[in-house]
Amino acid sequence: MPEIAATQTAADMTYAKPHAFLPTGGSNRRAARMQAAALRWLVRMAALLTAAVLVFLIGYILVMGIPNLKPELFAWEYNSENVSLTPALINTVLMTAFSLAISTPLGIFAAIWLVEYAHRGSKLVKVVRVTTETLQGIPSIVYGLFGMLFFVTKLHWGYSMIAGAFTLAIMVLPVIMRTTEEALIAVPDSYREGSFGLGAGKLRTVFTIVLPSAMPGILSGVILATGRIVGETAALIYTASSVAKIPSSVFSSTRTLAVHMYLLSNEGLYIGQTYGTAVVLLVLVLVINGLSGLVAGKLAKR
Amino acid sequence: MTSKLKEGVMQGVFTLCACVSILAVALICIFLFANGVPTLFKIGPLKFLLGTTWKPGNDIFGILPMILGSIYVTAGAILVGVPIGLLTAIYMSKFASPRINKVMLPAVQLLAGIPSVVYGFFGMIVLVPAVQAMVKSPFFKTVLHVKSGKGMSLFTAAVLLGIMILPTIITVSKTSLDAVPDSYYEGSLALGATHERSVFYAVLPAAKSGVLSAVILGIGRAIGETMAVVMVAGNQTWMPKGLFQGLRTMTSNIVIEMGYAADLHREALIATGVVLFVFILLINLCFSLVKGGKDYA
Amino acid sequence: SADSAAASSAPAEGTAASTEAAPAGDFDADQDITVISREDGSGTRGAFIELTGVEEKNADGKKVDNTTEAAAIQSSTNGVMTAVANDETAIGYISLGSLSNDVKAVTVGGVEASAETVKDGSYVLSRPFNIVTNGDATDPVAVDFIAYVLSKDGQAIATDNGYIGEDGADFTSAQPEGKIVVGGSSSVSPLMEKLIEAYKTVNPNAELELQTTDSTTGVSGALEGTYTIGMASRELKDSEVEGGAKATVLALDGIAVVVNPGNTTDDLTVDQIKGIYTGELTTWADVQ
Amino acid sequence: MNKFEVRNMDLYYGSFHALKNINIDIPEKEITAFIGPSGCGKSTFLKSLNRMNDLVEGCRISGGIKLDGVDIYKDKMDVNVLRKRVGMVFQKPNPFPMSIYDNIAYGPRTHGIHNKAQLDEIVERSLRGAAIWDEVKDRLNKSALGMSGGQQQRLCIARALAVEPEVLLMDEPTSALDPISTSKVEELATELKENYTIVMVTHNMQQAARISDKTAFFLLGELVEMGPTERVFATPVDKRTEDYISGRFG
Amino acid sequence: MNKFEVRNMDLYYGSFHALKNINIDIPEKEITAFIGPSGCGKSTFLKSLNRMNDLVEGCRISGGIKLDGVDIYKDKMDVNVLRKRVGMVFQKPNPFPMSIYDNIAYGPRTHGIHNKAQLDEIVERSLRGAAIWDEVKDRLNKSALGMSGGQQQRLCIARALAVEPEVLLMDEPTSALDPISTSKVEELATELKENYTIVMVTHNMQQAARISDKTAFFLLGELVEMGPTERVFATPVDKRTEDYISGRFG
Ligand SMILES: Nc1ncnc2c1ncn2[C@@H]1O[C@H](COP(=O)(O)OP(=O)(O)OP(=O)(O)O)[C@@H](O)[C@H]1O
Ligand SMILES: Nc1ncnc2c1ncn2[C@@H]1O[C@H](COP(=O)(O)OP(=O)(O)OP(=O)(O)O)[C@@H](O)[C@H]1O
Ligand SMILES: [Mg+2]
Ligand SMILES: [Mg+2]
Ligand SMILES: O=P([O-])([O-])[O-]
Repeated sequence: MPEIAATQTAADMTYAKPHAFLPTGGSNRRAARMQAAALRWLVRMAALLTAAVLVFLIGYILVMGIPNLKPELFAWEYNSENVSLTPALINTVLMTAFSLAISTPLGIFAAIWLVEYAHRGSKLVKVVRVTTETLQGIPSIVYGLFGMLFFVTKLHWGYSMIAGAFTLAIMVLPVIMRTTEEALIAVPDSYREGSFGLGAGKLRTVFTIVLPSAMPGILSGVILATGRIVGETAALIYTASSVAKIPSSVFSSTRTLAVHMYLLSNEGLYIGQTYGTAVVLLVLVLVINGLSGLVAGKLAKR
Repeated sequence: MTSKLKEGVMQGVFTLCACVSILAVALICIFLFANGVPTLFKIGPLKFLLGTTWKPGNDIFGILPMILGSIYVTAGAILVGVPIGLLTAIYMSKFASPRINKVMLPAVQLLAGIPSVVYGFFGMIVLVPAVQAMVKSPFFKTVLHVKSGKGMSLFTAAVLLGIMILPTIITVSKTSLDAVPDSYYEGSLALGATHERSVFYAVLPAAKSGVLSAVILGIGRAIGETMAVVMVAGNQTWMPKGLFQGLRTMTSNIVIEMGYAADLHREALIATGVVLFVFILLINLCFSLVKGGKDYA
Repeated sequence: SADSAAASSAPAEGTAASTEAAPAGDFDADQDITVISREDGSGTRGAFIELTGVEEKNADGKKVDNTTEAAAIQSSTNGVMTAVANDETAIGYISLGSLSNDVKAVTVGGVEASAETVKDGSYVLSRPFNIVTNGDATDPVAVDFIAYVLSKDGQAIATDNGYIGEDGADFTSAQPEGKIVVGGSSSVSPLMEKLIEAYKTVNPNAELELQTTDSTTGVSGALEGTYTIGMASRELKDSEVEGGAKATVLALDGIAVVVNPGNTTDDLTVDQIKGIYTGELTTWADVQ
Repeated sequence: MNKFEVRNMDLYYGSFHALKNINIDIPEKEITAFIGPSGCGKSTFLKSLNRMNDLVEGCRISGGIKLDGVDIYKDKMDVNVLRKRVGMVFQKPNPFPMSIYDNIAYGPRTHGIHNKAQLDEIVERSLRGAAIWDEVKDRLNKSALGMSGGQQQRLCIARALAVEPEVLLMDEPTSALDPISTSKVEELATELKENYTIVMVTHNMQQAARISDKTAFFLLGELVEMGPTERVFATPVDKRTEDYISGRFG
Repeated sequence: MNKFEVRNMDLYYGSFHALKNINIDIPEKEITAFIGPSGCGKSTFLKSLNRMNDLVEGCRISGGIKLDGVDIYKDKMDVNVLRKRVGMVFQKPNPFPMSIYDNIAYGPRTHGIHNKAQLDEIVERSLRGAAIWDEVKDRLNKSALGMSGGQQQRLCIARALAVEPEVLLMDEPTSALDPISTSKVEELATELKENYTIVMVTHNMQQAARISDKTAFFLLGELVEMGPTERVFATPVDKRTEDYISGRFG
């Protein structure tokens, strides 16, 4: 190898001839190829492992659960013989609708403020961001404790649908805010400029141009939130509790499907039915994911 | 002018909605702290935080075992989940064909959507016996000198949580990998690097902060997970004894005993929730620091 | 043993995998015992440690729970059952009403755990299921329902479901109208569910809502008025009695000591059980 | 007559001095072209003529801009009305993600016209005005995003015409278009100047030479030179203009 | 001597015929400039010289491209080796998000050099070669993203030099740069041609005229004309070339 003294001038440093250092064939090529193969193998194994875990998990639940999907599990009314999941299923829908009815407008409006109105870098924006991130990180058991202390006890709502729905609404609020925010940011500024350029005000621009364009993104956020609500247990046992009936008012206690499954499993009396319920829960999650896929597809098409 | 008025009113409404999250966090803080902090002082902050014995029946409330338990289990979950998750994300982002991704993506979403109760059930019935059989095997006895391992253990909980945080790690890392401009990848290829080298040495470093966010989010999820850990961790209140011994996390402590606790015991459990909440706040702080760093660069 | 149809049929499939893990016959008694216990404060645990002597008074006369630190804690009956069914070396204790074929109930001092032996007192491990009211019940539906529960018919339902009822008196409903809320312990809940269903056939005028939470909530709910009748699977705490809670025994529940079906141990004395749970006996060989 | 009169105008983005002491008169019913190298402030100046810069955080303006003698930065000027009077066409065609009809009707609806017959008429008139009626009249209810780039740009011009502006600002309206679409838009601009004052930014000097009446040359935030287009191209007064036009930089 | 010889080359993106029957010789140690209006296929052709088009799904190539007489699309050609020999500089500077030193060392490390002293030497030599050593020598461990655009582009050139290529492909290397940086990069290119064959895409005809030896004019996927730069600009053979150069379109 040629030694080059540090004192040499720039002119000397230009390349007399290429190929000074780097052989183009031989062992270096082999090393490079082996490294490539090793890395390729590594990522494939990891992906395979992930896939295997999923297949095993799902397969296990299906194998154990499907034989237990007897008609009485879907009877209209719950009793201790059939441990029907129908009321819990309906309650899940009601609970989801109720929580979303609270959190969706809040989340969308908050995101509109963040993206369209707030001054970047203002103090309030920072605080809103930090608190939203905090909310997103809080574990459901802490939400459960809070819901119990605040909604159930302090506001005297008791164990009730409304206490559960408010707790869940706070829990999913950051999800909706974040996805809406991203969807709004993704709307090209040229749409806004176009609208302003025609003399439209901010409100009109937001509601007639920006929001419709962001709708698929917002919808996928709402679906994401739905998934979290459907799967939630810890935050609900301390707030909405467990009555296996369709509630007569928002102040009635109610149990969702996930809570239903948890309770069924507890005393060990209904293990078969627990698996059956798990299958239904899984199907529900699949349907929700499918919906979000559909929405995402719509988004891609535009 | 009416339209000006309307604009003003709606702007106010939007601002108020944005402040709801502030209100929520404030309420959560107030109600948890108001219930937990006095308890903390009733028991004695040091006695509570550093006490190594938890015997509610005898009014001894030390949660150090649970704090350590949460930390160990979370660390274990990260050790299991991050490498697998990150590599899977790399695979999906840079190696898999669109056809494979069409299956993988919903699969990962499904993994994320499965309720924790179901994970816990699965862990209890499949993972625990498997680990039990593993630690009882001659290899563990003679080669690794693991004398008395249990199925319900730190190891099992870490593996189960590692699986549960996979979707978080995968989606967040994949998003940040996808967001890396192609120019880095092309720049590397143009220097004669292979596809694999380009991905690992040029694209991955560029996604560093995203991967770090993924890890921090994973930590947050793992430390907060409740229903699944309870079923597989053994839940002993002793100081954590080893990889193949049971331990109890803060979340388990709350969910296990809340049902039967009364008086000071119940308040001590709420105080445990406060400690957990503080942990989460710290993790969030790290998260914003990491993200803040990214904005700065 | 378990009479409940649901309990005996369904779980047999539920743990098909686990029975392979623990094949009977070649049980290695030198293995460590995996001790499974319930959580502190659980009604089952409270009764179990008291009756086996795991809980003792110390020098100042305070009761101390000596359960070994090594005991794995499961927070539900099913948790204990599953843990025992999946671990050859495990031992646990559960509500007799939940006993299934996945685990084996040992005889205690030679006496089999069954409704009869609990009732005649020869089987020593049992605990009360309580219903709790704020003072004496005043709501007409509650009064009528409690009378029903304690009657011959009500107690027969308890017995039919694997719990232990008294003989009770005959009952005719006063047919009061109205709605009451029953809530509390999840272990009492399955029995209460049956009782409510049966009571509704006797008195269709009343509406009874059942909330499954836990014993503490059951008691505090009864005191605060959110529940007309609370359920507790444990004795009341002093503070609760001072607050005005009044407990009535609904039925007795036997506590079965269970081991893996692959375990060759069939009988344990109370002292052995105590030894295991206090951590003095650590291998099955010590026991046999 | 001058439509705009700009006096001693300075513009800052935060601490960055983007426009420096601009003085310019923009004549009515003519095409004025702004040329200059990238980043010299052409777009910035254009946008201050209809206050689109208000949307940019940290943007401050001093000095005066008068439209028909009225300062547009004074309080009593309603920006929405200003923008209705001073329409804008952007570099990249930006039709809204809705039907062609709704795109055109958006502006009139914004300004309170909801009568169907009236809207129909405006839509047709505007599309004719932008020389695109024949191409789209059979698919008014189709999405505007399905059109070609050149069509989209003319649609955007039609959309601007629909609110009956007095001035049309165009920021490099043809830079994203192919040559044929470009010449269509250029033709259109020449026709429109009968009724509208047109201000156009272009990085294409040939284009400025072809269609504009007046040309203004910007450099590093300064207005270097302005005058009749032939004069500026043939005998530039300033050395920098000459260098730029002869391709010595940029 | 010809470095590249391209014969009857066609390129398709799916069903779109992007390059049509290209025949061209690229001489060694000269600067060849590709000019032509946007979308005519300049970048596409450049990328097929080091097979960066392999990355584009649905891209098919027929005909032959020979580098030093060897067909680069034949199986026994290792693409990684090819790309090492035929380096590339992109339109937008794309330094890796790592230190300046690591940016330069990336290529040599890829090709198996890990010796610190050797790397140090390569880094210095490449940075000197790209005329940026003096500006960065005191902050080699700082992030490359903190540099100005012009510095970043020269860094990218240095990075390409570090693997000792024989050819440098540059795709509009100065279009994202200010005039001063541009002239630095142009100077550099003129120096580098002593040792390297340089192929440069530019949309700036002045630039092509200033620095290239040969100029090739592309239009709609066809190579219209190629020849010595002065000749092409002074007396274009093809009418279309003349139109383009005189600014009649584009
Ligand atoms: N929103 C903004 N914030 C800060 N600086 C800006 C902003 N918009 C433009 N600038 C700066 O102001 C200067 C003028 O920008 P402007 O967009 O007006 O240039 P231009 O002449 O239109 O260039 P081009 O031909 O590239 O469109 C540039 O230096 C630009 O970087
Ligand atoms: N990946 C691709 N898939 C399909 N078509 C492509 C792809 N890349 C380029 N094209 C098309 O091929 C043609 C030539 O593109 P190319 O990028 O080579 O043009 P160019 O001459 O470099 O233009 P510019 O000056 O804008 O960079 C264009 O019509 C373009 O739309
Ligand atoms: Mg501009
Ligand atoms: Mg190009
Ligand atoms: O232990 P219990 O669930 O019966 O209280």
